[in-house]
Amino acid sequence: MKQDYRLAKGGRIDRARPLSVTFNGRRLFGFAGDTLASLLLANGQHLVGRSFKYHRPRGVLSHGSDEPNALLAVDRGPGRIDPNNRASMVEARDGLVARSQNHWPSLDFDVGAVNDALAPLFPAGFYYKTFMWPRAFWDRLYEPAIRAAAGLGEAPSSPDPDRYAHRHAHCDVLIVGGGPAGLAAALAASATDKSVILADEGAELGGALLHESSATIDGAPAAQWLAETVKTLIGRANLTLLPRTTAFGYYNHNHVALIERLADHLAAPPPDLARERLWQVRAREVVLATGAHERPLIFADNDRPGIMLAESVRAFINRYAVAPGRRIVFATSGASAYSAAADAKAAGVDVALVDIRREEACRADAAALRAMGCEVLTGHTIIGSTGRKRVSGLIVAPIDGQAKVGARRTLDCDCVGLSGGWTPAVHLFSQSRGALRFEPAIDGFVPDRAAQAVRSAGASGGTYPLSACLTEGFAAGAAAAGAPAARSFAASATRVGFQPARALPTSRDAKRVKAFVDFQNDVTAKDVKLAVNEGFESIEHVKRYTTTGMATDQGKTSNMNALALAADALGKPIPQVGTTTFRPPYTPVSFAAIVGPSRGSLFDPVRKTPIYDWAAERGAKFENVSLWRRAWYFPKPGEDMHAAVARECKAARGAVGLFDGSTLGKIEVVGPDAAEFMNRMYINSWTKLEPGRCRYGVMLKEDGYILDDGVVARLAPDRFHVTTTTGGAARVLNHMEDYLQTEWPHLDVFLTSITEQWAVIAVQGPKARETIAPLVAGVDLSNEAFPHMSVRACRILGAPCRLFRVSFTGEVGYEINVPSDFGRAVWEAVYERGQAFGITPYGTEAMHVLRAERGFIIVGQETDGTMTPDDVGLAGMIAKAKPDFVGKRSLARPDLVAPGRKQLVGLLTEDPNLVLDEGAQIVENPAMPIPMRMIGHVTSSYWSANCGRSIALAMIADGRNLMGRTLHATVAAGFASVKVSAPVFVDPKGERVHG
Amino acid sequence: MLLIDCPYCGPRPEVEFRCGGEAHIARPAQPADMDDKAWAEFLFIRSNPKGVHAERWIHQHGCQRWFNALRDTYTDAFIETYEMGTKPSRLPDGRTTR
Amino acid sequence: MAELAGSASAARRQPALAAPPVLWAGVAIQVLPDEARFSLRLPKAAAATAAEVAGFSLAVPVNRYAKNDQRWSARLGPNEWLLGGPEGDGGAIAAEIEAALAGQIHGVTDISHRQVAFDVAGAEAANILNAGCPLDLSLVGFPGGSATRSILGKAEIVLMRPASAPVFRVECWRSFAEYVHAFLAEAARDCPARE
Amino acid sequence: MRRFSFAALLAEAANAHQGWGRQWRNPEPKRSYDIVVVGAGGHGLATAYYLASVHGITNVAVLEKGWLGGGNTGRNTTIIRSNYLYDESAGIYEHAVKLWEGLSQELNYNVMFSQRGVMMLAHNQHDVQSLKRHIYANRLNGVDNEWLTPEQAKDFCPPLNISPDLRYPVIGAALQRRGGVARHDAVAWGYARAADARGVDIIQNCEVTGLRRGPNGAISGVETTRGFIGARRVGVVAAGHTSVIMSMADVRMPIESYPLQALVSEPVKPVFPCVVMSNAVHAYISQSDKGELVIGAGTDQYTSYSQQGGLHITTHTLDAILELFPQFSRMRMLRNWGGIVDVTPDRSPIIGKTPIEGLYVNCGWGTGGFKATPGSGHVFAHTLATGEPHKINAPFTLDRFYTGRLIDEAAAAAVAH
Ligand SMILES: Cc1cc2nc3c(=O)[nH]c(=O)nc-3n(C[C@H](O)[C@H](O)[C@H](O)COP(=O)(O)OP(=O)(O)OC[C@H]3O[C@@H](n4cnc5c(N)ncnc54)[C@H](O)[C@@H]3O)c2cc1C
Ligand SMILES: NC(=O)c1ccc[n+]([C@@H]2O[C@H](COP(=O)([O-])OP(=O)(O)OC[C@H]3O[C@@H](n4cnc5c(N)ncnc54)[C@H](O)[C@@H]3O)[C@@H](O)[C@H]2O)c1
Ligand SMILES: Cc1cc2nc3c(=O)[nH]c(=O)nc-3n(C[C@H](O)[C@H](O)[C@H](O)COP(=O)(O)O)c2cc1C
Ligand SMILES: [Zn+2]
Repeated sequence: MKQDYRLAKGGRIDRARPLSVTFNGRRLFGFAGDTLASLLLANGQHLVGRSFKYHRPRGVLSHGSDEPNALLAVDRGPGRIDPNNRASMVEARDGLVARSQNHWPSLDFDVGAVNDALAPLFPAGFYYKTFMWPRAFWDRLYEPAIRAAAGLGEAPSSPDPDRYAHRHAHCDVLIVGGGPAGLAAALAASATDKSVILADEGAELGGALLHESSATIDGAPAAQWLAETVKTLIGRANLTLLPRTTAFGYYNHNHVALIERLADHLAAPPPDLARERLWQVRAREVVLATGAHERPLIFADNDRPGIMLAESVRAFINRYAVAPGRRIVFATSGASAYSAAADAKAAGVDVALVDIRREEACRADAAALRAMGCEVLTGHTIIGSTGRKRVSGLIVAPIDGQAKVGARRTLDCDCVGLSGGWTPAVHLFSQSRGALRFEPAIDGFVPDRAAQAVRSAGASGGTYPLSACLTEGFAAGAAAAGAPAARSFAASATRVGFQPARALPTSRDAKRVKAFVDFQNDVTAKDVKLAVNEGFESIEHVKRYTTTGMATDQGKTSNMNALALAADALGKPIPQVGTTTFRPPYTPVSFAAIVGPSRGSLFDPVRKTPIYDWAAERGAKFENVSLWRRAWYFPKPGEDMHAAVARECKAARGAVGLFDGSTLGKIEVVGPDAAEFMNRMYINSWTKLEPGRCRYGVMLKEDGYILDDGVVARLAPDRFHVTTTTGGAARVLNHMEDYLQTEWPHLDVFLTSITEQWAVIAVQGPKARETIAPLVAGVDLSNEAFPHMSVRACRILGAPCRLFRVSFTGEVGYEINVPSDFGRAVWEAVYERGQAFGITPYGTEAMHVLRAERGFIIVGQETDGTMTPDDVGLAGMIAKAKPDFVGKRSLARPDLVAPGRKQLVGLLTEDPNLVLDEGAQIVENPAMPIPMRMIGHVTSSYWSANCGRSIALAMIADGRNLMGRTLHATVAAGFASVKVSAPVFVDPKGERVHG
Repeated sequence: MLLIDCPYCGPRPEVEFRCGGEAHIARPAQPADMDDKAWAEFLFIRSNPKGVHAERWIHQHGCQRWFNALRDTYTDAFIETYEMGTKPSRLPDGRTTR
Repeated sequence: MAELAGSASAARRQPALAAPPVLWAGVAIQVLPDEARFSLRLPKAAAATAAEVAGFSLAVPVNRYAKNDQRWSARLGPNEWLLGGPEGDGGAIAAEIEAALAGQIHGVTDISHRQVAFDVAGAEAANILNAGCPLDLSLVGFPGGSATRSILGKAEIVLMRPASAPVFRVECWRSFAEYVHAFLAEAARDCPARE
Repeated sequence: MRRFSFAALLAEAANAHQGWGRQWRNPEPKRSYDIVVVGAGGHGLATAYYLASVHGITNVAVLEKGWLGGGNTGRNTTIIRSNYLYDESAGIYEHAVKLWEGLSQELNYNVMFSQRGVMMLAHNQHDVQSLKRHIYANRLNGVDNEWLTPEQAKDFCPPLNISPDLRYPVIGAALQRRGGVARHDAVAWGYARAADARGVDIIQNCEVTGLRRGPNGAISGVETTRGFIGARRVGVVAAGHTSVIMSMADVRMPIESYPLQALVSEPVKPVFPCVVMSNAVHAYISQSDKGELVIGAGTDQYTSYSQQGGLHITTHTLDAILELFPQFSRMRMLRNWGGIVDVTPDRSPIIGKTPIEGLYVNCGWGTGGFKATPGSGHVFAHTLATGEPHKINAPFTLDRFYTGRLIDEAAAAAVAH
């Protein structure tokens, strides 16, 4: 239970709730309220990982989400392992298992560390300059080696048992950040009647106040103010508080994405609790109060475990009651580190401070700290550090006015707190496409012109004094809520101000030392310089060449340093160099949270017809057709697909087959101008179609190519029942609505999808009439009274049906359209009736074969979006007299009338047992050299039991002139000879359909 | 995700809408009279401006009405939405609607 | 045999989805019984002045819902209404509408079997719906008497809130019912008090 | 040009890397050039390189409004393949793949072309038909592409989920083994360095704001933010901005510019050996040399020059990825960005003359032109140098939209990355 570095008192941890975690197999102890980072530090574990490229030992740098180094795999049980968790953001809980990454064989002894020694060979972009010879080595040797070296943790390998939730929300004011500025904004905004959401990525609200032990607000200690404020806010019904929630993306029109972490911090999350919840908030106004990130200082070996940010040292001490060292040296170029140093000293730690600035710039702060008994060196630079797996000393030296470096001295220490100034967290503001402005006074970019309804407050806007953060936050919250109000907060003074520090002056050869800028991607100051020397002048080039800012922290602590270094190297002012682009997400977000419920069975709706269950009960095999799941074939015991389909096909021609056509798209077209509208939409003419009759219609896109087809019934002068292909249902309705509303709004026509109103039961075959006759009331089914291509209203089993005499098989056929809820009952009744005739249910495969035997096309199979009616042999359907219809003009375009277009033909293989692949290509001469001239391709190909041989349809250049010719189709190996035939294989005269 | 002000339903999220491309390209009254070039332009040629763009939207999962919008294609900000068959209150920069 | 064919009682409606209610502390999701439903369309000009037809109020603004006795209407667009009434009244409703609008241009289409309806009720109802519906479902954004087409996850729905009570009616096409129901049931798992 | 090699690297290591010169100059624009290329993306830079290296024309400037390679070249998912359906497409993409195969050596710049194989999944009968149609056509065009069973697909890509219980089970796949990925930035930089070394001026931060024409109507140069630059021939290779530039000469284009998004995950150790694409569920994925999963999304539905799109597009992409690779559910998205893609009605590029004498265009690569970079630059250089198309780009005229002779890869396959 020993925690060597735990302070005896203080902090926000709950000492009454001890817990233990496992790190690399070792059990470590801590308390509720710890993060993995604070717990590791409490146990003296500074070394927590190896760096990306050089495998250098690395420790915790930060206490927040900007952590670049301390990335751990967290194992939450089977299926619940994930890599690259920032230790500072993982809340400790009992039983948590964590492992360090990117080392072999162990964290302490890592073979990869030879890279550190070989580092001179691996400057930025080295891989572009080598590994090119011999060529073959790239695939076999170099690339695999590069890949094996890259990457951080291990990707999860088993399915994730957790659930992830989604929530859309709207509010008047969204506040991001719950530090003093955000809390003050919330106080103001929630005092109105507006709806307010406040999100903070931390486990507790408070931001910097959570580790602010000395400040006062309105006379009370900051912690007390915080507690009272949070209490007030919890009481506000119009305010939703979301801790553990990161705003990660700011999209168009104030659409902000938040990720709420619900379960990972719980030792035993309830089974229904989602692990994470994605919030998509549409906010009228947004207040960004996201704080600022501290910058490390850049000097040789500034990356040793134990070297961290000064404010983080302060947070570990004040918030977590962990002293990250027994002797801490602060190295700073600004004022805020003095507060950290003072707090450390007050906590009983041995403290020294080195300030880059000259004594005059920091006299008061230095004096105060000295008064506490600390050594303070001003006007010093940092030359380097000592130690390897943990810092053991900081090498410092005085600098004079001419930046001349004096004699070195090593300050012993086991922890270093760095402060190179602050960078406002403008990520979300910039994502919202707001413009930034460089503010020399704080050496940082701050929000300038907003592009959306957004405002920034507090440190994220470049305001650092606490009282100003509060006042500004309040004003922003009030203004965002449309109730401008001011309130000033009297807070104790904050130590602010810093001198911009770049690579620190050194007496060593700067070209040879490793002074890290981007810790995670191992980018050093000299890499940035090298990039500039090589002509990579744009900061975007520098980023991509060196990879600075491209790691999982996206350069939160490093981008400002990198760009300042680049600016120096270029000799340009910072504003001219500019920033790289801020992109979502602010911090990495799990794929699953973004996907939310749309996984597994909810990935896509599975549409089923009213007959589906019947088919499933009979062991049907199904296939996916758009969102539908359709019965594919109905195997009997022992039958394979081939046998089942052959049997189904024979039954449909020999007796009677039963087919579920419910997925066909159906549209009711109603209104006095319905026929005129149909005339314009289809290539056919509809004027003369009598009510009670049907016609096969073809519809084009405006470019002249076939869009869809289907049988259309005229129910009444002003009412059509249009059918479409299964996949085309929505497309056709959309196409019709578009023309109706935008081109011909004066036509009085109304379109309604009735696809799902009607189940469609196709009864096909010579015995079809006898099968349904007993069931149909109100219709004379005789050929004379009800010929092919007719429609009648009738009742079946009492249900009002629309009975079509149509056929997609070439046999006598009926399609019963029955209101869906009666579908199964009618289907069963038909099936029952048909038993006497050997009725056979058939699936989509037999349907395809049967129609191919008759040469009926399927849109999407014979056609691919480049076929005209003439190409597929349907030119005759074009109503010659119509002056116009959609697509007509395009049919006259030069290339659509040019000779040599592909035309629909039949193909018969020389070997009748050979079934070609659909998609096989056709050539005239298989002996041609490659590239060969292809003259067409097979669109449909089946074994036809009715023909006793294989049959195929194909689109072949000038095909109608090639009847009888022998051509060659590709098969798995080589070619097969085929003979061109008419695209009809059964009943060439089309007589059977008339019964 | 855009927020689109349907003239009939008010501001709604983009996922309820379908975009129909450039607006005010009326289908010629007599296509047959057009030469190949003019017809091809009608079919394929688009302004595609960087800046204010007149475009068509349908509130597909809402009122299912088509309407027009002016949107700045650089900022993605909507300037105006207006009913089919009407003209915007101001025209896109320097361009006349056809 | 003709009697069998014509007899009104020979087949009973078999609903698209038979699912037991989903019950959580904050929400109850139930499949609603069958009803008769029609899509009514009027030309733009007539739509603007339409008052009442066959007991259905048409004189409501777009995206509003009205109920008279057993018959309800939801105005989904400037010239489109979704009409609903008791299951047995389908024939009567159609006839009454045709009678009332005789001589006027209109379109009525029976979609009784196209739709499936759910009731989503309870304090958490709006939150559950917001798992997949991107609209503002607060009383301000979607007050009592609201009705609109929208989406839920990957399905299109019609969403109605007859009154200010947190009781929503969700309609979808029948083949999406299984998905919509499963989606809502999954979302409802967010209900138990957290922590 | 300082030659890059392991030996040079060793020498420089000893020299603290002080001796590497600039990879390209930063010249002031001259008053005029023989040829001005507008747009320093991969295609524009490759064009300049081949003008110099193949045609010996070195009095060439490439004008770039931002930083070279900062357009779609710098933001694409780097999938390279040539298994397109139509002869014309197979011709140009295969020409490119052949050039890719020797590109690192030719440019003396390691563009990390990795022929890890591109596998396209079939999820329904229609996919099977379509992929087989491609495979057969490719075979006869001399392009490698083969059919795999689900088990073979899984062998090739072990993370693939081939369970029959998926919403859209994998029922087969087409594999182009010679397909793969390359390091996108290196392609731009390699061409820039090689073109620069041959005398081409690459002028960044120089936006073309106007196209000037002489009294005879022919092009005489370009107005830019850095002044007028004369040229006898101007080649516009500006991807998403093509319409904007062409409209400066009143040439209206059959192009719309859409946002196209992509994303990367946090880097992880190698888990994904190849490229997988699925048109039916709309996903494509590979793993980069640095370890991130690189995932491409679809376009937003509206035109935009904002280089960003909506979150719902990303959502849709990731749900498809998790459907195929559920084990990646806890992987995290690290960065999500967008580009501006220039889409033609038939999804095939336009490479050649325009109605204006001296003005040439190379555009319309839409969502899939990275793979074509070397081939496109090579044939466009020919066109610019000779005034006539190379036989490979001859079919890709602007004129085809007037005659109807489209090369409709869009109809042939839903997606063309
Ligand atoms: C997210 C995404 C994923 C993609 N994935 C793939 C893929 O996997 N495989 C594939 O093959 N393709 C892919 N593509 C497509 C591919 O990126 C492009 O087709 C290709 O990079 C285009 O190259 P380019 O050189 O023509 O254009 P760009 O690289 O865009 O270059 C055009 C240049 O012109 C410049 N410019 C524009 N206007 C002006 C002006 N007025 N003056 C001066 N300069 C100007 C631009 O700044 C730009 O640098 C993808 C695209 C995106 C956006
Ligand atoms: N002395 C100095 O130089 C100096 C410099 C900077 C800040 N400060 C101090 O820091 C405090 C600044 O107050 P503040 O309120 O502006 O910032 P803060 O740092 O106190 O609070 C910011 C909050 O925003 C949260 N946050 C950041 N990004 C987020 C995101 N994307 N989503 C959700 N939450 C996010 C953080 O968790 C944090 O709680 C003051 O006390 C100020 O004095 C001092
Ligand atoms: C193949 C590829 C891999 C990338 N890998 C990373 C990465 O590892 N880290 C990162 O931050 N960005 C990565 N990016 C994205 C770039 O940072 C950047 O977002 C992209 O080039 C678009 O530029 P922009 O965001 O500056 O507009 C990658 C981009 C591509 C095309
Ligand atoms: Zn609407």
